[in-house]
Amino acid sequence: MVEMRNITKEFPGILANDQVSLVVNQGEIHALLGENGAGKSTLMSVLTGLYRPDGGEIYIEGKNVEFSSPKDAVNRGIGMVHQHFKLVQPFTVAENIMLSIKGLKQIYNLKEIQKQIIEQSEAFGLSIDPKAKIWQLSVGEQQRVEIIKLLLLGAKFLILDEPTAVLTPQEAKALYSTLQKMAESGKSIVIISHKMNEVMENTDSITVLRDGRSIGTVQTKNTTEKELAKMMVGRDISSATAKTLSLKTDKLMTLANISALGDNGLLKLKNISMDIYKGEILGIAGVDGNGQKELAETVAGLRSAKQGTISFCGKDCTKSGRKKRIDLGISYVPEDRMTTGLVTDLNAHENVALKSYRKYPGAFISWDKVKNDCEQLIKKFDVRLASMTNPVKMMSGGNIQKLLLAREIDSDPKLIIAVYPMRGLDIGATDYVRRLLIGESEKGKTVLLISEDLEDILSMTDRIMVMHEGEIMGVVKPNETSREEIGLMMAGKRKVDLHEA
Amino acid sequence: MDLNYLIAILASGVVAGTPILYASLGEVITERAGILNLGVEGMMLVGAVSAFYVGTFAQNKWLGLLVAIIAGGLMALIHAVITIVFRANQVASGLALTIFGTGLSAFLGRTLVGIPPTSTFKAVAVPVLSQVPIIGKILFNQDLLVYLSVILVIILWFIFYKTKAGLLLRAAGENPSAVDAMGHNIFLVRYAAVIIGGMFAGAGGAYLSLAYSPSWVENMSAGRGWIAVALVIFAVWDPVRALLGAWLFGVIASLGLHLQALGVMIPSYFLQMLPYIFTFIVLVITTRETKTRRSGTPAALGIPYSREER
Amino acid sequence: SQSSKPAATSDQGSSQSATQKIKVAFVYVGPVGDFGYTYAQDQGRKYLESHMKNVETTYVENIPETADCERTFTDLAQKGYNIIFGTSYGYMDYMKDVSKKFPNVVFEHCSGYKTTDNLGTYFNRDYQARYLTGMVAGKYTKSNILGFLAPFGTPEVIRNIDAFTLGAQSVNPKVQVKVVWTNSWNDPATEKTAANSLIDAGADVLAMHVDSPSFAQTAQDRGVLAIGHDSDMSKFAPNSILVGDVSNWGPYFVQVVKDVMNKTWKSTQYFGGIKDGGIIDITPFSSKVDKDFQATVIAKRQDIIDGKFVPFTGPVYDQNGNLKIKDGDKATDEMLLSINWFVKGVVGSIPKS
Amino acid sequence: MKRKTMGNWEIRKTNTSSGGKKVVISVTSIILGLIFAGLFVLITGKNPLELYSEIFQSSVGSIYGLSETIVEMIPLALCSLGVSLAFRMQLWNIGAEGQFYMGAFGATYFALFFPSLPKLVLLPLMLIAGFICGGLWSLIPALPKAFWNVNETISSLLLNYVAYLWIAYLVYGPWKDPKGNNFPLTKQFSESGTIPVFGNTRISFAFFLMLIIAVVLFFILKYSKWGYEIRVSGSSRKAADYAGMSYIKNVLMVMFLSGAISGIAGMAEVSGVLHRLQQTISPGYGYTAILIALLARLNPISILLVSFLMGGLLVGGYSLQTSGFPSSMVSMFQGSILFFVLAGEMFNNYRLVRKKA
Ligand SMILES: Nc1ncnc2c1ncn2[C@@H]1O[C@H](COP(=O)(O)OP(=O)(O)OP(=O)(O)O)[C@@H](O)[C@H]1O
Ligand SMILES: Nc1ncnc2c1ncn2[C@@H]1O[C@H](COP(=O)(O)OP(=O)(O)OP(=O)(O)O)[C@@H](O)[C@H]1O
Ligand SMILES: [Mg+2]
Ligand SMILES: [Mg+2]
Repeated sequence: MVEMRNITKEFPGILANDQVSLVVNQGEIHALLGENGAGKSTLMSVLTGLYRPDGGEIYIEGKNVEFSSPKDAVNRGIGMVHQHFKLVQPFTVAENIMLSIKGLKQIYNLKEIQKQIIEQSEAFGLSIDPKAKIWQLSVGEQQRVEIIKLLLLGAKFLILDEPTAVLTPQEAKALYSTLQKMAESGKSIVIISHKMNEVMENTDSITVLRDGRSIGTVQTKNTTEKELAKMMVGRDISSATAKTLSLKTDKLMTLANISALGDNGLLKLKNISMDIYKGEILGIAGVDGNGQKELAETVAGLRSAKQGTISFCGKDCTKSGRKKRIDLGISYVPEDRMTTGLVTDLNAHENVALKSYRKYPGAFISWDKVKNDCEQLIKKFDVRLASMTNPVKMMSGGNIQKLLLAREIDSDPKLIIAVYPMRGLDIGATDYVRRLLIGESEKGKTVLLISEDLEDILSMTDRIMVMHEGEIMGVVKPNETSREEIGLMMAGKRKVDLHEA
Repeated sequence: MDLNYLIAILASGVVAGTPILYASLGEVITERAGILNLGVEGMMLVGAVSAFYVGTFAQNKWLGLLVAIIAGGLMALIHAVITIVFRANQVASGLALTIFGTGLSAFLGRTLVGIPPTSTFKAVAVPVLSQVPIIGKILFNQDLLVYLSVILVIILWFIFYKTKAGLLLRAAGENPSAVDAMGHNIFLVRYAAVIIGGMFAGAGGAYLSLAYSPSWVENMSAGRGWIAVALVIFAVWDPVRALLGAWLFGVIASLGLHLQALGVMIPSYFLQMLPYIFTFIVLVITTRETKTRRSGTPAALGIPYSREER
Repeated sequence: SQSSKPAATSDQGSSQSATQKIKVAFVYVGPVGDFGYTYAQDQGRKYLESHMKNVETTYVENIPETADCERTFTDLAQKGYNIIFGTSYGYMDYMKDVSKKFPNVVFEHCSGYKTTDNLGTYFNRDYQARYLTGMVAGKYTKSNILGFLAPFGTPEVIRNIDAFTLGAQSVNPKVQVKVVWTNSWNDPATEKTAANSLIDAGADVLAMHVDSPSFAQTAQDRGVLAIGHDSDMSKFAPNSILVGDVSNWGPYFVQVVKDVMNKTWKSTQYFGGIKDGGIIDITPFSSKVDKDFQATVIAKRQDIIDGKFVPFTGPVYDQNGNLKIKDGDKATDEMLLSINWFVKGVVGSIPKS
Repeated sequence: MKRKTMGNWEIRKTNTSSGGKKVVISVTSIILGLIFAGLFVLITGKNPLELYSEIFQSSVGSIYGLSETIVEMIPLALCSLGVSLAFRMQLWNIGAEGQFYMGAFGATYFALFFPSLPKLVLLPLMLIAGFICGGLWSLIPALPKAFWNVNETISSLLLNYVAYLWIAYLVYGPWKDPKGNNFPLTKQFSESGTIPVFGNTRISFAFFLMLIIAVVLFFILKYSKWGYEIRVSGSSRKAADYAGMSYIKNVLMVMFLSGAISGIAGMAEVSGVLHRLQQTISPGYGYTAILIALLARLNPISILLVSFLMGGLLVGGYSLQTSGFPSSMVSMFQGSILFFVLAGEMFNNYRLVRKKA
């Protein structure tokens, strides 16, 4: 139904797509796999008319088409949920969706449209409040809005770029069942994902890209995760590193009765008391938005506690700000890489300096040293980029994350706070980060791992703390608990603390 | 100060605010689409001179107004091409437009100096309404362009928040790539907004030369275009608040002059600082109030849009 | 070194004046399109051009009284202009400096007080006409409140307000003149609001010393009377304008050029009045001014021409009642050119130094 | 197949832009601008070539012209350096004009009231006063910006009018020269209150001040920790907080210094060129400076170059009038050239490529 032939697309310094071909049939769910920076998003952006290819042809239902703008693609029934959502933050859900309603009347009837949205969305099991403002929604909900937009746009051909990277397991599951329904109704779907198990379970066929080239297309039922992994990285991938469990006893950091406000001025952390032990990996589980971000920021020194005390290595540091905490050795990999963790307008070595610039004596920074450090860091952590002088926003999502992690870990911290560190990473990179964090903890570093992926939490941590509505529901050991138990705690059921018990 | 004097201050404040209101509304539209146009002063001047030219020689003020609107739009088109197609720095392009417009208007107006107008907008009392105590004298005993400006505010409010065009416009300034990705021509939206914005500035100029002070003299906008740009921020990009801001500014300016006429012994320089200081203070207060609200500057304001740019 | 080339040309210029064109330049602070002060000066330039053969003129406008004006004067001198008129007081020191560098170029500065061998000053006795138009205003006010729109507190403006007030009081002792400062020479819109403020404060005859006719249009719209200034503004407000003063610089420019051509020009401080060929005068009266009163004013004008009457003849008191000019004394030119006080009857303030 | 009007060509973003290419693009833009502006000249029946040669002759074609171009360049470059610093942090300080006036005000205070101090004492005092007054004036919009995020563009602009009226008040009132026939001018500064000049030109030693500030800024921005903080804070406030930089402190410091440099420009103008305070001391240097900063892409060294060119254009512009071109023509001319230069900027980052088949 949709065919791309020999698509080539070049960006300054990099050939993002090199003669890539792709066929997607009607009614199928087709996965696009590949390492970070392999060119998946680029290929799909060509298909939606956002990027103009330097070569190649696109056929839709056998007809050769040329897209000079997304409008052309939209008219052909192609719609895409982008890796970075294309939503208007201050608008309501309804207003955002109206942007995609075909033949929307000049003077529209908002009530009518809101009703329509509710109807349409429920048909695919995507319930949403049309009056809510986008910025008030969780990422999962925002994604729902994006999908509803495509449906109302009349898209017959849907592209989703890493839709599950930002979803909780439950949400992901719901999404796939929605996609199944759509496929059954005759729509074709291309999904980009790094999560092999999902892909294996939910798709019909798979195309793998590597370094901008297509490695081949396979039927899902005829392949294995291992084979796919090999296609993606060009070599065998060893199975995930196991973590040796150990309960540590040296306290590194203590939070006593900490309360903190969220950005909207509401209480997001309620009287949290916890200890973090030297050398452990402490996992924080919970549904997104239950205070994890605020907890991470409070520990990192970016958010001031409204009440309570914090001590680090036995010294009180409640009042010390971010700079002080950095000096204490607290590294932070924030959820929001693009605007918080990195300065996307600056280039790679300038971003590396974000952590280290203070260490140079006097008023000046030795940029030669910084460049040197950066080069080594890039080598050591296998960050792939077209050029060190390009702004980092031109890098692919996975590599951006790698750079951030590399910088934070390389500063020799005592504590690493990592919020959703594997989000958006390819299997190779995920494995890499996993190893990295486990390795750091084995070297005596402490890791505070915040993740919505229970798989990660269970396999990587020494202890798991579950949060619900700003409170700690309890702390469990990964080998003494089950997904179900954690699931219940995430939903608000308390458990007695295993240290205090 | 008696009540009648107060009413007089308010009534002439409304007139003083009206050219600024037109220009401000235009800039609200332009900036809502994500384009900053600092060329308002230049567009107003070109509007003023063309309105006077045509209005006087054709002896038809409406024709003059129409031509001013077109002229303002054409001026804005220059800015649109430079900032949308060539993605140039919008601040710089706007400044250049002001320089150019100041020159162009003086050039076009060379032969108009000392010519009395033949057709001007004069105060027309609205039947019944103008008899309402206080309000009647302030609002309903003005010229037609004052009434038109109020009607336009209402229309713009409706378009902004109740129509598809308004939706696209607001979205264009917040997240142009969202508009683009949904198959709307984002470039068209931005072009239209910039040009319509220029048309409003042109109308503001026409108000100066055909209604406020019917004549042509060089540089007759005397900085009002800049005030209009400033008031857009004060107005939080909302047409109704633009009206309040422009009138407030007009009233304070009028107050300063009226206090002088009463013989108040404050040096006139300080009285003339009033509208600027007052706008500053109100800006600070309103910003503090709206701090928690998410609505504010259009998120993409001033950023050139390009599809392939990340 | 800079002055060598133009000096040579201007030497030739003056020796072969009969055959070679004499080049005259005018430097204006505002635009010729202001329809006020600069416009009037430029009318004079046009008069000069049309009344004399062998004269080539040029003008430069919008020249700020900053570093830029010195360059403009130098530039003009270097380009071989034989006579350069500078029309704003702020040019004074710059013209003085440049005149020393170009001893063969004649400089004429309007409204200043510094001279050199080749820099003279000129100005007109604007207060004479102001006194006369003040008489008309004083006669036709019913509220006994006159409104005056003033740009800045320069001696010229203050002198005009005072003369206007004295003239008005001469026919109507109860009259008051309210002053509103616009702090701009040329902002017609603000002038309109200022005019409204004066009318709202009870003024029924308006006068001004700014550039545009905006105030007269306002007066007409509001049904009050107005007195013109700088050029004949009656076409802007035929129902309101009673009379006005009008400057006519042309004849003076012609005289300067002739003097230079005849090599009789000398640096002087010219201060011409009504008697000097209309460098300052009043416009024809509107039909609203009754014939008898017209005759009174015209008689006064004749007295001024004949030297029988001098405005600013004592006793003149200032706003606070201090005697400024003793009974029977007459204001000296020096006093008039640097006046910084309002006469009794003016309502308004001048910032004090 | 649907093709765009550009046929087989399209605009493609490139990685970096070489110095040589930049020069070619700038020169081409200026030439196109000149041709376009020439059309207006033709309308008035004059010869555009005459106009071009006039601009060239008067601005750089003689020693005098060159020196005057530099006189014009000093305040432009200083104000531009000031605003560029704030722009680096995305603080849109467009109040340089007012800061210039306030700097002149501070300097004038010492010149008027301590005229007999020795030059080596008085001049530094005036410099510091100009620096502080310009800086404080700029802090007025900076404080609400730092603490409540009040838009600094509008507040700094509004203060320009206030500063102008304040100076008007002083020169018409308290600071008027009592012996000056009541003209709105202050007393002329004493000899020790004036900056020396080069030979018989009007170029004052503030020229060195300009060079020093440009070089210092260049190094601060490029190599210092603070310069780096400014860049980071300008790109993302969140990232600045994340890295432990104090955003508020940086806003205040940057805005202060930004205004202070414009204040120095004001000091240099009254003390080096005008030798007194008067109502109008700037033909809009503070506004032109914004254009220069943007054209120079906020690079202090480029600012010097662009200020020189702009100074030449201004000098040439005044001179055009003395050759009989109306002043309106000059503004149109400057506007046109700017349009083309701005549009041409794009080609620094993009190139025209033939599409592959
Ligand atoms: N707009 C752009 N400008 C410049 N370079 C780009 C742009 N978009 C993508 N690239 C580069 O092209 C390459 C492919 O990027 P793309 O985003 O398609 O990768 P991806 O396969 O989607 O990776 P990820 O899994 O990390 O999202 C990367 O090296 C990226 O840096
Ligand atoms: N990526 C881009 N960045 C900036 N400008 C662009 C880009 N793509 C196109 N333009 C320009 O924007 C304008 C509109 O673009 P668009 O591609 O939507 O036009 P179109 O296809 O002719 O319009 P329509 O699809 O409505 O018929 C054109 O002038 C085009 O040159
Ligand atoms: Mg991608
Ligand atoms: Mg199109």
